[in-house]
Amino acid sequence: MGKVTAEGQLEAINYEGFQLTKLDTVIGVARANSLWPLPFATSCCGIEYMASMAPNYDIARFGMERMSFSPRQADLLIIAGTISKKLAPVLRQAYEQMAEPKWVMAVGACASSGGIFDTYSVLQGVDRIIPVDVYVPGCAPRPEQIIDGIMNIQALAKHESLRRRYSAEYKHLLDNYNIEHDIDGE
Amino acid sequence: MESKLTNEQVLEALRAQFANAIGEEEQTIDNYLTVYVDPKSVHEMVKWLFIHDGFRVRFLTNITGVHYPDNEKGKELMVVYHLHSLENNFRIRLKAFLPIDKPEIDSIEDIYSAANWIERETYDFFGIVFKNHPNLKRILNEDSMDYFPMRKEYRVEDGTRQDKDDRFFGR
Amino acid sequence: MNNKESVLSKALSDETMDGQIATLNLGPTHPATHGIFQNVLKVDGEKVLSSEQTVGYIHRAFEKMAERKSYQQITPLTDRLNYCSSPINNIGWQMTVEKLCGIEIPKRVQYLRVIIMELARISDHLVCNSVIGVDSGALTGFTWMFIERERIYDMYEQICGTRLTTNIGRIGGFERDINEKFHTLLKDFIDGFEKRFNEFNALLDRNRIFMDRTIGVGKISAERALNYGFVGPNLRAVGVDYDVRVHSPYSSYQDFEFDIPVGTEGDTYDRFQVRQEEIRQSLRIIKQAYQNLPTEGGYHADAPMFYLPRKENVYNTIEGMIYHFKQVYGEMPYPVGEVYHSVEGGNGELGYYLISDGGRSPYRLQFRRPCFIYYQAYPEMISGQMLSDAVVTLSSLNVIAGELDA
Amino acid sequence: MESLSNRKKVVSNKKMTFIESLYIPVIAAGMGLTFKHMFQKAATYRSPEQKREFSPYYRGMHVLKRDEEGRENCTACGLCAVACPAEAITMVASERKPGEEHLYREEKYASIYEINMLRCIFCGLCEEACPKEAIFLTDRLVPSNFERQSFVYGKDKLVEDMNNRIDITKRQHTGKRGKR
Amino acid sequence: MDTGIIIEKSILIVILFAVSLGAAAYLTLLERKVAAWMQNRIGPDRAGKWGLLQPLADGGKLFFKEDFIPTNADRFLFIIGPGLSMGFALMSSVVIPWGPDIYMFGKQIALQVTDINVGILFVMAISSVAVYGIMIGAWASNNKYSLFSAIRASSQMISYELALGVSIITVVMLSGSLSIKDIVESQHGMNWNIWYQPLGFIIYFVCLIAELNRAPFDMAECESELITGHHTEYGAMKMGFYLFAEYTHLFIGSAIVSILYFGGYNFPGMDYFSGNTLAILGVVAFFVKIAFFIFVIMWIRWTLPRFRYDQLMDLGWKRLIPLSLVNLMITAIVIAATSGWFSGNTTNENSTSTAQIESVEGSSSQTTNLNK
Repeated sequence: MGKVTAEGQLEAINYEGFQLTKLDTVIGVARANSLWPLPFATSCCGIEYMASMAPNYDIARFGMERMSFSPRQADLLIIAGTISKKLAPVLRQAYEQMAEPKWVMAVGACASSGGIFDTYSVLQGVDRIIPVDVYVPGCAPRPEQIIDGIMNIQALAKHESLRRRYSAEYKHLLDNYNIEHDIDGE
Repeated sequence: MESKLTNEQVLEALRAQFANAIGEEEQTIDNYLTVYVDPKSVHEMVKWLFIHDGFRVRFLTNITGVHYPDNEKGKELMVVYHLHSLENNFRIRLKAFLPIDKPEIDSIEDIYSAANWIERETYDFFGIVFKNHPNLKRILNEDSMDYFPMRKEYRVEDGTRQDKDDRFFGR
Repeated sequence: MNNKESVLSKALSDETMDGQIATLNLGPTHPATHGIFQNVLKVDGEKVLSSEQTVGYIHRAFEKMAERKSYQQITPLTDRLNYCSSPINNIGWQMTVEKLCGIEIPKRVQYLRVIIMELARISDHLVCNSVIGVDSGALTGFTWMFIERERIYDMYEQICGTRLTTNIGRIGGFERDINEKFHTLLKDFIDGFEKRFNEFNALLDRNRIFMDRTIGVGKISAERALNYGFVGPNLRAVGVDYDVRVHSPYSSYQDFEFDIPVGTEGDTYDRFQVRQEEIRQSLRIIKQAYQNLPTEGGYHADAPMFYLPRKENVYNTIEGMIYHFKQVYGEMPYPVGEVYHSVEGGNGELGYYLISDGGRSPYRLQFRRPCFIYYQAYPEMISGQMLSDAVVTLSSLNVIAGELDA
Repeated sequence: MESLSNRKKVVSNKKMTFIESLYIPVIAAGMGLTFKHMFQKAATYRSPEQKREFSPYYRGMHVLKRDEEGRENCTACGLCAVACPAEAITMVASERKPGEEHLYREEKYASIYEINMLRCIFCGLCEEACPKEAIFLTDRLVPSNFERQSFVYGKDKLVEDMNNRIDITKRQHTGKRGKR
Repeated sequence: MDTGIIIEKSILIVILFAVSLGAAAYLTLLERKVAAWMQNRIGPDRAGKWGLLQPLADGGKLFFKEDFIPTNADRFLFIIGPGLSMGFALMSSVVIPWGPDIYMFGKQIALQVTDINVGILFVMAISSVAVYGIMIGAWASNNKYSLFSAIRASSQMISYELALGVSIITVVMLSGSLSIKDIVESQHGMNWNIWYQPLGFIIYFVCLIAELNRAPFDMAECESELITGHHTEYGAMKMGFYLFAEYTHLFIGSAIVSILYFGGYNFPGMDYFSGNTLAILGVVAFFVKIAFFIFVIMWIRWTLPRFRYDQLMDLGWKRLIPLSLVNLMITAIVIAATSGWFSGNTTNENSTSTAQIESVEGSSSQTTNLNK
């Protein structure tokens, strides 16, 4: 049901015009305020992510407290913590299972770059396997920094065209990462 | 809490039981009874300590390997066992040298269930083979790894780091 | 790529149903695992028949790295072992090195360390117990207790400057003295914590739903627990009162009055209750240590070889300068030898086995990681129980991925 | 097993009283508690609008200090890079040329000084290692960003701006040193 | 049938539809806010003032999210599952009397779409088929977690339906009618069933929470074990439908419990009003009661841990059903005694009078004692 309507809408507004930009903005704002996260919390940063959910920081204010442990429902993949080479395929699978539109936030040094763990078992940054939208530095980042990252993601979501997933750049990006996509519309 | 046993007491009993298998005692900074033993009798010794009524050494603290690449041949690898008698608050450390070509030692998994993963980890890191272990395969690293990373000749880095700039120090 | 696929198929497929028996993946990313490790459960209906564990998903090669880092640089590494109570790991490591080097620590520093370590223990147990609540469906207590953790974080911040991965203290003491703000925060905490903690306790403690969920769940006998190398609260829950703080006291723990809470059967309820009581005992220790905190003694040992000199000396005296450079480069005369030191970490006996060859970094450093050792008992604990039991048992074991995989 | 320590205290009581076994009284008490909490003040800091107070020793973004006359303190000795466990600091040392005395305090200075903020773990060891009072961690936070390359902070971002000096006097590690 | 009534009912249906959907949407916000307040947080507050636009943002986002059907799923059932859930959730609102009759355009308009004479049976039937939405969707998605959830949901439904039904029977016995309108009318003023049936109310309420799949009985979507249970594989608006259905159920369920035990739109002192004032006040009173029950259910959710699957069954079969049967027996005996069955005076039967109710009141305290 959702599919038909969404696609139909897209078809209907498939010309550049006033309507499109208006709808883009509205939906962008809606998405930005309802980013349901999939917390891929592996280690220390996961605890700081919990702290940012906890009362003192409360990312629920951004409409983000509904966690989606199922990738199908998530909009934002929050990678908090070390990603080892052993875990990399799992992370990639989780990313591929997420439905468009999706964003990725790498929280903390380990996820973003490997941090101090320049070792044989640690992936030197998750951007080796999946595209990352926002990096949050720190080890572990304070909740303030995580919130800062979230606001950056919101900014991305707000200004992203509805049709990002049909754009050539996006396909090119996914191709770079060897991620399969059937986004030409089956 | 004071220990109810002294190092000498236990060492004496061990020597009486395993005359040939017990090597020299080592004085360590932490003052734990540290003896070098014959790898073949480690299993027997651990078992004897376990069932001995006076000592009751029934807690396995740790097993670990150490790699000494510069040692004489046949003694490149070392396995260290830390055992603990909770009742007597007494700790004992057993050390056994193994040759790097054929590092084999009996598993003590049948005495301590805890040894299962610790031995797997030691195998994973050093390639020390624990005979009679029910499931001796890599635990922390990927199964496809083809070397034993904790041996001294391997680097910790895998060289995939790209953002390091050695302009100044040449680390 | 090939190996990746094999892992992938192992980790994520298994979508087979064989007659009555199904396999169910608990992990690697599952809301119940709180960290990354995998349990493949064989289930008959809701009943768990057996389980197969895979760990190592965040293996970071700590021990290999430690062979490359100088002694000071290892402190940040230990932070990331059990990240719920990093100060205990930090201080435990520093005490190991002090034991190696034979450094005498003033009473005041020891007491300060006790305060910090007990705060860390409280914060560790708070996470574990509130997470048992979350996994059994009661989220509210978790959020209340995170406010308390923030108070503890604030105190860490006053000493070391950060919240979670603290890198607190130095070999020989602390990097700076406690300040006024810390005193106020600690006093507030001591005064108010118990009341707020009791509220959390009242939510779960005698609630029949919670008791039904946890009593008799994930049981293990004392004998098996010892055989599996259980330590800490999980061992005490089976009724064995082994506590490193009492058996081989470090940092003046012999000066303080406290009880060792034990359970009876080693089920999830026992583990919960033991941790709850340990939080109270920790608070008791903090009160004693804070009341009797010596005024004399400074915040570090007099060990110019191993403790960085004050900046004035670095700037103005030549030996200060030399010591400073040598220490940063790690060229101090570290004794040759080996030492095993253990502290009572959040999850029990956290041991450091250090072999030094006199060089800049340890020749071999091994961490006895309690989680890693006792987590292997998990399949035995849950076989024959319900799926929901598997989840609460897992959270009551407090398996911290960083400590598990090192 | 007998007691190992004589400090044993059994804490777990699994026997339910009649009242407890009725579910409702304890549940009602718990609900009373949650209801009470509804009227307590929220503990939330509305970050980013509302700033939380940091400790004076907070280990955030680094600064390369200048002295009172605006000269850079750093002498490119490299101790910070050695002390860094993450190997995130890179620098290139240069000789001070005549006429640059107003820019650099010592004869040597770092012509390039980069910190990779994504690698940095903010452990503060560089600050401790610095013998020249040059690098400090501050209570500013490194902002998040979209590109990985943008996290390599060079001197343009690290060196303190004289018009907008950063106060580090509260950090105990600042000592006093002689005039030069 | 004249067209007037069709128009009248159609308008009513549209209003009801809008109200239910709106309520469901804003209940999601309320739930998040209630949780936040209890947890000393603020909750959503950045989408509009106090987060009032949050449901719209969620809806908009879900609507434009990529829709996805897993390759192994049964496509038809996968699509129909959420629809069924949603449809059934909305259906029971038609028999609920939302307020006293209102006078408009010179007509007396009932604030009820239809007054079926077996209305309460209709409600029960609908609420028990509602589980099919969950079951079908969960089965179709071909995911083991979902399947577990389906099994849990359906067996939970079966176990709690019985006690639920039996406790409704006692209410029906008190009012002497299966029509919901009659049940409400029989509780005029403060003459609410709760005074006569406290135990029945507790049983009913517990079962209702179980039927609604709410904590502490949220076995079907218990997050810590089954990720999100039946909608693990659902994304976009399909999952939105499930969420909507859940909250619509919550809304309707609270309406029914206030009808059965708290007098629906009756409120104390209603005799002083009449006509449209009465109607409006009645509607307000009804909605206040609904809001109260919604709040209580949320309050329970954010306080309690959840049951385990087998304990849930135990509670259903071994505690609640016997308890509700005992309650039924006692109520039956008391009604029979007061209406003179045992004295042979059966002619007095047709008066469901205050005298009878008073004596039931007398016995209700005894009833509770017996069952403790």
